[in-house]
Amino acid sequence: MPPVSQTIRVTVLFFGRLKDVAGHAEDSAEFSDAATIEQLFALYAARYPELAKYRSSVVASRNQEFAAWDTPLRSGDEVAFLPPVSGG
Amino acid sequence: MPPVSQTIRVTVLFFGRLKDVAGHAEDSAEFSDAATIEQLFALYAARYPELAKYRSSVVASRNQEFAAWDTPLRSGDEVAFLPPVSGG
Amino acid sequence: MVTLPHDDIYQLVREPIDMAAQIRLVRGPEDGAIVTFDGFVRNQSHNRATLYLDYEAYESMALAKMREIGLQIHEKYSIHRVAIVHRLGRLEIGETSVFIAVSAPHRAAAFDACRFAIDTLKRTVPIWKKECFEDGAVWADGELPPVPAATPRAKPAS
Amino acid sequence: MVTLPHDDIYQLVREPIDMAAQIRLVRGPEDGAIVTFDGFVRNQSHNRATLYLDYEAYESMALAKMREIGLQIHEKYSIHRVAIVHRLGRLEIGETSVFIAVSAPHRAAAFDACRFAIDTLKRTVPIWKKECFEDGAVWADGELPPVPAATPRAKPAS
Repeated sequence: MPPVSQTIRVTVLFFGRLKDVAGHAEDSAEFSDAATIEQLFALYAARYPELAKYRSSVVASRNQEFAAWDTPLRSGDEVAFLPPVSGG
Repeated sequence: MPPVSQTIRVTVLFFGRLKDVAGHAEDSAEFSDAATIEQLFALYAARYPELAKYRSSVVASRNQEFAAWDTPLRSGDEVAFLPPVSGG
Repeated sequence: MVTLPHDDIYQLVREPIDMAAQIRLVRGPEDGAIVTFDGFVRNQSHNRATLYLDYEAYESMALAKMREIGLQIHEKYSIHRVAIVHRLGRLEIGETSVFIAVSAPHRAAAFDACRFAIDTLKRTVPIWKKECFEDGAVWADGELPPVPAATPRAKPAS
Repeated sequence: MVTLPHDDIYQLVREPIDMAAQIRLVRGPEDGAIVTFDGFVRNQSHNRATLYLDYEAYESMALAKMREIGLQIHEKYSIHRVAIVHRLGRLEIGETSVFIAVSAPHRAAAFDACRFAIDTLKRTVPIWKKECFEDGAVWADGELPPVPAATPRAKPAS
């Protein structure tokens, strides 16, 4: 049997001021091995250093549900990084 | 000097079920001497015996303000007998 | 002592209440929140089917008490404007009998004031409803307003 | 588990919200009370004159969270229907950004549910507003939604 591909492809969304910092609202990311939401954020923080400053005031969602930072990613997931909400 | 007249004339209003029991909404009453709201009610309770049954579930007002039963009447007062309120 | 804003609204009416108009009237540019209470005629009372209601009021006193509620909520809460409108006469199922709108810069005050207003109205404003059923009409159970137990002036110190 | 009534309303819109229409839609003959919350654009923020606001949302998740609030208030309170409508895009001073209407047989449940709904919306629904002033625009301060601290699935027992 051929080795099972480990490639994980996720959609990544940025909102509010995080969208301004990242410069775009939507991206897609690929991992060749298991990864968590935390690792996904670190990937973008490395690309956009200012993003790292917001880490403590960001929450993440996975498939439209708030998710812990150690949540493992699955291929096809939609992950969003959300600044403090201010609707209403 | 002539004796000062003691006559006290008040307007009396009945609302809700008290109006039904008294058979009218408005009346006027006269006292030849000092009287209280309690005495005014007693006057009508004597005239309409069913009214007496409501004494514990009636509040009185004098000139559009809730008033204690021992409030003395003054000529020209508007006194109302009010059953439990049910607005809203 | 707070003076009542001239643009507060206290009304007894015999026509349907235009709620959108009241909301517009209490709305100010410095506000951020309006809480409203819309009380209307239920289709039953104590499991009997209601046909309609008939409201009556001691009108002059009812308006005075409604204004007093406005004064109280201006004193107790940081609100901007209030509208309290009660309808009288015959009301059909679903028709609004009382409408209260309170505007405020922040929502907590608007919620607290609106709730205080309707709770106090139901205890203290001299308005009565007669519930009309297929087999007759009865005056609704109500609440006895709190009244001073005795008048100090009636007992002068001897 | 309560199933959501099909006639509850959860909407994100880009046009002015017709509040009177929402009130009509939540009104049922077995109800007696509707409490509404109308949140609209104040003319200032932190003592700076606001020109207008610009709202954006993570729309699919915002709608899911609004529905979740509806489910919660149906579970917690004896209410009939709820409408939660949030507007997005550019809003001028005085325009309604969020409108919530809750109908119930009795007023206490309607007040409690409406207040819970707006309080929860402000903490958990992914919507953001940018405040536009004469000298620039800033994202408004907001609240960080509560999020699970760690995922149990990520730590399988070894």
